[in-house]
Amino acid sequence: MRAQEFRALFVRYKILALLLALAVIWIFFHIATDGAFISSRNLSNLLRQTSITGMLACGMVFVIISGEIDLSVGSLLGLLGGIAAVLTVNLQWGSWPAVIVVLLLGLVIGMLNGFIVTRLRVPSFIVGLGGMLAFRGVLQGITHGATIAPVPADMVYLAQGYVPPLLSNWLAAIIFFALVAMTVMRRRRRATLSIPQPAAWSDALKLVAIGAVMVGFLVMLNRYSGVPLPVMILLALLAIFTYIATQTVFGRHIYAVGGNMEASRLSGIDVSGVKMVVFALMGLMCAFAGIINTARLAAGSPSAGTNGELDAIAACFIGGASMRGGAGTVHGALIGALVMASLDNGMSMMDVDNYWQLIVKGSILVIAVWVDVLSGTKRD
Amino acid sequence: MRAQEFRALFVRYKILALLLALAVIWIFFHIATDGAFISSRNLSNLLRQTSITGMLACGMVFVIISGEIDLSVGSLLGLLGGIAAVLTVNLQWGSWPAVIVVLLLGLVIGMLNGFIVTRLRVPSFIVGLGGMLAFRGVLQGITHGATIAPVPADMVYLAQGYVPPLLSNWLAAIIFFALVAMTVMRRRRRATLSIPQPAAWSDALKLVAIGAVMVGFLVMLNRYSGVPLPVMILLALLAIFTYIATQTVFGRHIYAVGGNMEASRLSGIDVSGVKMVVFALMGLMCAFAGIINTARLAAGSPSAGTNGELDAIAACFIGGASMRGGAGTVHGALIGALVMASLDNGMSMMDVDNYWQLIVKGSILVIAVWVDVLSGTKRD
Amino acid sequence: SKDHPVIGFSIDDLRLERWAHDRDYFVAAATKLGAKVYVQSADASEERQVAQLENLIAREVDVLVIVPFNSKVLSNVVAEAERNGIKVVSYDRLILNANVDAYITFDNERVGELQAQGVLNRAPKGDYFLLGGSPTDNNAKIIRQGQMKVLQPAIDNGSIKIVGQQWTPDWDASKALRIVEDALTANANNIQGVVASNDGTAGGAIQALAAQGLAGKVPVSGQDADLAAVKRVIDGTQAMTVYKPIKQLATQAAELSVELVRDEKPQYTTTLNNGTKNVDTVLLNPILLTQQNVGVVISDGFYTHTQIYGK
Amino acid sequence: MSDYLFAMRDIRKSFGGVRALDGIDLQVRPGECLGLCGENGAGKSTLMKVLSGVYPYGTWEGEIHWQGKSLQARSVRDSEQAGIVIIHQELMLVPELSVVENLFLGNELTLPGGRMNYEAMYARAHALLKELQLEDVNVALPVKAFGGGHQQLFEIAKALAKDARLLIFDEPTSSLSGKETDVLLGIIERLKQRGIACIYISHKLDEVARVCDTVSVIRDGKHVATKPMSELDEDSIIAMMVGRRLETLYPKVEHEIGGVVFEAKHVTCYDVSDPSRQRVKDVSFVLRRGEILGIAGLVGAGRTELVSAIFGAYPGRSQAELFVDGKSLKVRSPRDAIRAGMGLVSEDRKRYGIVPLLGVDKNITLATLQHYASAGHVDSGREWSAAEAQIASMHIKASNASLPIAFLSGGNQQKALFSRMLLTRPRILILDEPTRGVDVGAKADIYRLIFELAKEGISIILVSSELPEILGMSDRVLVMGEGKLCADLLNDGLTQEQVMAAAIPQAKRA
Ligand SMILES: Nc1ncnc2c1ncn2[C@@H]1O[C@H](COP(=O)(O)OP(=O)(O)OP(=O)(O)O)[C@@H](O)[C@H]1O
Ligand SMILES: Nc1ncnc2c1ncn2[C@@H]1O[C@H](COP(=O)(O)OP(=O)(O)OP(=O)(O)O)[C@@H](O)[C@H]1O
Ligand SMILES: O[C@@H]1[C@@H](O)[C@H](O)OC[C@H]1O
Ligand SMILES: [Mg+2]
Ligand SMILES: [Mg+2]
Repeated sequence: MRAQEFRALFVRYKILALLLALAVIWIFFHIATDGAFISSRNLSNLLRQTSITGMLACGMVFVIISGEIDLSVGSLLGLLGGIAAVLTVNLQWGSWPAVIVVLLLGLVIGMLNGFIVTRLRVPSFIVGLGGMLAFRGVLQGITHGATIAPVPADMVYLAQGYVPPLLSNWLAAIIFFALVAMTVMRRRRRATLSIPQPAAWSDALKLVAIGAVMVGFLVMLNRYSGVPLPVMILLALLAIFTYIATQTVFGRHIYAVGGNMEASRLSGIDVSGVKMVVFALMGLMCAFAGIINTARLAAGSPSAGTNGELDAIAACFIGGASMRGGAGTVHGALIGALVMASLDNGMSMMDVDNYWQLIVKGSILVIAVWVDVLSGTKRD
Repeated sequence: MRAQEFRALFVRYKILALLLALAVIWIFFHIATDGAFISSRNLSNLLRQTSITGMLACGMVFVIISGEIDLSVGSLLGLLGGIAAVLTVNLQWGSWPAVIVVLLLGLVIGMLNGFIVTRLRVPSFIVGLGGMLAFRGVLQGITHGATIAPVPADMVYLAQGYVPPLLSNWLAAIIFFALVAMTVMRRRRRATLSIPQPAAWSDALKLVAIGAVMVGFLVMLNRYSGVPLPVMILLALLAIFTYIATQTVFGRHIYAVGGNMEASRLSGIDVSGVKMVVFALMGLMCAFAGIINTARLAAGSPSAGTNGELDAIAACFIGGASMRGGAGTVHGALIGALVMASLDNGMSMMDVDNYWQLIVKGSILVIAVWVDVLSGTKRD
Repeated sequence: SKDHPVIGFSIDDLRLERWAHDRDYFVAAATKLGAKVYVQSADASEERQVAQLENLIAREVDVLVIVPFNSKVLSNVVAEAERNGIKVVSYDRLILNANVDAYITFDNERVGELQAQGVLNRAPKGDYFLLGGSPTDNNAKIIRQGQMKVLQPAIDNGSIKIVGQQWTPDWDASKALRIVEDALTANANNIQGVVASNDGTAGGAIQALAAQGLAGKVPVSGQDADLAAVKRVIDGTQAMTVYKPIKQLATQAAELSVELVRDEKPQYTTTLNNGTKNVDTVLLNPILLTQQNVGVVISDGFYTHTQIYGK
Repeated sequence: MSDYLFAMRDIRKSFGGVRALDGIDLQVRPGECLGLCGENGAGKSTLMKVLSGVYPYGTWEGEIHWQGKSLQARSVRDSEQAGIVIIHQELMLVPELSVVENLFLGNELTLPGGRMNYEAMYARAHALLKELQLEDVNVALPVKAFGGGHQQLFEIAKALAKDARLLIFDEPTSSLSGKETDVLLGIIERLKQRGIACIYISHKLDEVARVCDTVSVIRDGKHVATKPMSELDEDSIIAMMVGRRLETLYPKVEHEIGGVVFEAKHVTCYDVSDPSRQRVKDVSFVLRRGEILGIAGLVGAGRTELVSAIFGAYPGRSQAELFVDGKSLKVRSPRDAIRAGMGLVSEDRKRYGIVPLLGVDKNITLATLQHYASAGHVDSGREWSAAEAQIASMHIKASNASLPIAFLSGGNQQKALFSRMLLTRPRILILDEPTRGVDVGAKADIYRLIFELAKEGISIILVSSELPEILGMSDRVLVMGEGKLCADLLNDGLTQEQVMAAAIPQAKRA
């Protein structure tokens, strides 16, 4: 009976199994590195290393839920980051105008991808592959194959800066109380509409858990230098994308389109429109990631972002998105990104031979997802 | 009326549009290289350059038709090629024993992949990604990061050798008459059973076309040095895989499984078994490709095959395979591989800058598929 | 600690043969000096390299020895190392725009000169193809400069002509093979010399020539004295390679690193400007390796006789 | 006891805590045809999936005796080997494969070396289809080129191709018209004579009454009764199913018919894979306010194509001139149609209806989500209330409203899709086989609803293969045959014979 309840818990909160796998990975690395892994400093590193893949994963999970794929994101990230470098270094633009132009450009290029997929009906795999080549080519063309450096300090700050501890503490407090207030209000509304809802203790437990994670997160990071700025941006994106996915009409339409495109069309959903916006958002996320990447390297490099698409896609699948579309979550994708980054970080901290790193990373990836699949226990 | 018949032709023979796109690409390069592109010598080169991706594509198209994907093939090619080099160079094995062991190993590793996908139910994308890392790691481990050379001459011959013109002429003649005989026999059998069949002239036309292509092919290649051995192997694989796909129960089950897995299972098809064999064949093709690759470089290199999976997958999609499984052809995939190789070859013949090559290749890829989509006339 | 320094050795890409030698010699030498070495390989990705360097800093190493994949993208992480009191040594490839403490390398311009000269000696007249290295590698550019220094006069007096030049992404041998195949076709085999920038790419080029029965007839250059290349030089299919006594480089680099940690004054030969400062530099001399003097790699203990000749 | 072909004892099965089967006994003799009746969600399909190995041994409790021996099928193959063959309620065909390949899927006739013996299969396929009176089907075409009715017949042929001792039909006639149904029932009679046992599940109780020797009724996963057909009639079966008597199925409500609101002129559809063939040939008709317009025809008559072209959902090339309130209307996509006040419930609920992974509630609100949203933000309370109201009023049986709709029984899915379109409050509602797989009780509910809508002035196009439904509901009947409009008849005292006579093409009648 207990075992069954346990299992039911996993089936209900699919993310639990993944979190468990993550925990095991962390503990393993922690022991293997004599306690260096779960240190303030390394967690700060780890999260910073997650942030770029994380941003891509935010966009990618929508693309995958809608039943498509985008292989061009690594190159597009490189291209947009390169443009940011060219604008600030070669053309001496200020950082802010450059950032804004690059974000807009990301949006436009994403729309172009979407246009080719939806209106010209070229399969997204091919569009992505073409983009992967073409964007890389444009990048090499505008940089003449050279790395463009150094980018201005205020841009570098976007990747290397920290949020002052006081500010992030306040922010966290506000968010937490907002969450509490929202939960209470939701419960009230549901009660008046007599909509069935989870037991009060379960909601309370959830809030306590969230609170604990937030406190732990802040204590850990503030003990080092504070929350890294790109991590903060990623968290904001997580909030926004989760909101879109779960609370908006557009978000629901993404799931519907990926779950059954024909049925969605017959229900009057503008299928092409939805996909177009999804690709546009993906382009925007490439712009974010590209800017942060350039800031992190303090340079625009012609090979920046290579293979970035693989990490992003893997993150989504690890996080439970379905290859056939229609299923997936933003937080799942981000935890997936964290798993990937943890493997890289932990293995490199352990100082094993490179070839062992590859073998172990490959195997753990498969095993982690396997654990996740097992817990789903789709056995009937 | 004429236009409509034309269109119907395209819809019926989907491959025509692709062939048309290929022809345009060839003519373009032919002009751009002042007639060097469509020369005996360059066609021989081009086909040789196609052969490795082509072998992978043969295996990959089955994987994709069955509704899965395999990202590990580039690394697996590298690993198996590396093992062939280690066996012959470091351990002084003869070429034949080495080849046989490597082929078997390919089969076994493919089955392992299949096992993880079907029995442990880990999504194939993740299994492929894990394998991509792990196989590369093993390769680096066994080569200690060094290039293993020189491999024995009889192995190099596998990639660099030519089939004597006389032999290939005879082979072609035999095959052609076999085709004619088969067509006639099929028509007879169908006639007695009064099964509807295409008009006699259309079958005859088809045979004439095939014959013309064969003659052209042989004249062209024999004028240079003969049919390159890897190209001959690829053609044999094309025949075998096409036969499997179209004539055998197993082949039809691949389509069924990819087209509607649930229906297949409920029809009593051993879905896992089918996928297992498909992955095993993929492993075998990696072994073929790996051996040829090692033979071609006369060395086993730790970075061999990097990104090979992308080319193979792209070839399948260009050749009309569907991202959702259930559709695709072997010859389509090979023509897809030829398109990719033509782009690479033509542009490097033109000696244009690398970045232009990337841009043009990316764009043409998308345009070629777009032309193909257009001709499909799904104009809702 | 100063007695037992911890060294972080960050390598661009262990899939390239020479770096395995560098690693082995370096670790051996450093261990002898009482140091501990953490080795990382970035597999030709700048993002990975930055992350790995951050991790090494988190592991509190005393000195970082870096073979950059991309010379220009490490300024942030080098600055972070500096903030943490960690010394930074640039190994083989110079890190640009960053406050590095020392640089040790073979003279790369010289490498290029040797390559061009090696080919020119065998084919003083004719059409040349330049097979460059990875476009993201600063060395590849310097090597090309060295090559051109030798080739330019010959071009100017009309004895040779450049009929094509390409860079080879990631120094990848199979890409090199295709590039040269197509170049041969485009020029109807009318190529008298291939100036390749390292042994991996040379291997690809020679396979393309072999298919045309031209291996050994058209001189090809290289560098690194990879085992396969040494065998080819003996066979005569590769005109020359540049032997860079890696043991010397690695051993001196290890000593240099330990000295930096112990605040001793290392012996530098020169300084090179990297855009931020004049970096104290140790320049070592590369050796031209041809059929005549291949014995050097054995007498140096770089390879054993069995490795090269079998038996 | 031992003269039973099989006996199921005390079968129980639950899905994540929800009991679908709660101790069911069932047995059949060779040559017997057992009717299995029950409301939507009663557990009929689940029980049959247990019997046929879809749910392998061990995922349910109880036992099955097959010819006296215990049967522990771990897969469909095991049970097929024993001689159990099932036609599933949902179509289980592979759309890309040809008809002949589908007919022999998993059961191919082979030559040595695992080769497909196409010739033998063609010949056998023709024989099978002939038995179903489908002579003119090109079996080399992919299945996706055919409409729902044909596909259902292919499913039947596929089952007949197997060597069965027990054939299970789960709603085999839900998209067949009377003529095809007659053919099928005839076949079942012949099977019985050969000693083959059948289980027949249908909500069309007249069919049950015609072929079944015995009837078992289940309700909420429990066995209610098993009686010989001779002691039963349709009304008494209904009473056992729903626990009460049903007054009248077609509770005709007087409604006023106004002026023309919609007009379609020259609708022509071309085949998707063969653009030179017309599937709908120049059809024109009008629809009046508050009118229920029935469209009748044989399977493959082109009714589905006609209505999907009007709705902008036809996958191939099509032409049509449409007018709403006399104004010309361009419909390029279903979105345009919905904007213009149309709604369509498709006949193919799997392909064009459900979004399988979304919850029942979210499926119901899919077409109207923006009604519960302001500035793009969904008010989940309002959405939930709307969905819940539909679930209650349509009696949709789901263990909870957010259960993925794929887990609902077929009939309940159909009701949910009906709800989805009702919520759009259309002026013109197109219903393509709206009561496919819906139980009699719910059918009556739906009919009542249709009349109410008509009374409110909503115009309804009702495509149905059930002539009684057409005649019981419609004010006017269009009859289609081979893509052409054959007749436009006013329904006052129209008879089945009159409609059939119009439906059979001239050439064939002669
Ligand atoms: N996989 C599943 N997960 C959860 N519940 C399920 C699943 N399959 C069936 N059910 C539930 O089991 C019950 C019985 O369903 P079943 O399909 O057997 O009904 P049925 O009698 O065939 O109904 P219908 O006449 O509508 O076809 C339903 O309430 C359904 O929701
Ligand atoms: N032998 C055949 N080969 C190919 N297509 C056929 C053949 N016979 C009929 N068809 C076409 O198949 C289509 C079937 O469509 P569909 O079955 O959806 O029509 P329908 O009138 O809606 O009937 P239902 O929906 O009840 O099956 C028809 O348009 C018909 O022209
Ligand atoms: O030795 C060479 C090194 O100097 C260069 O940077 O990378 C390629 C190597 O072959
Ligand atoms: Mg059912
Ligand atoms: Mg229909």
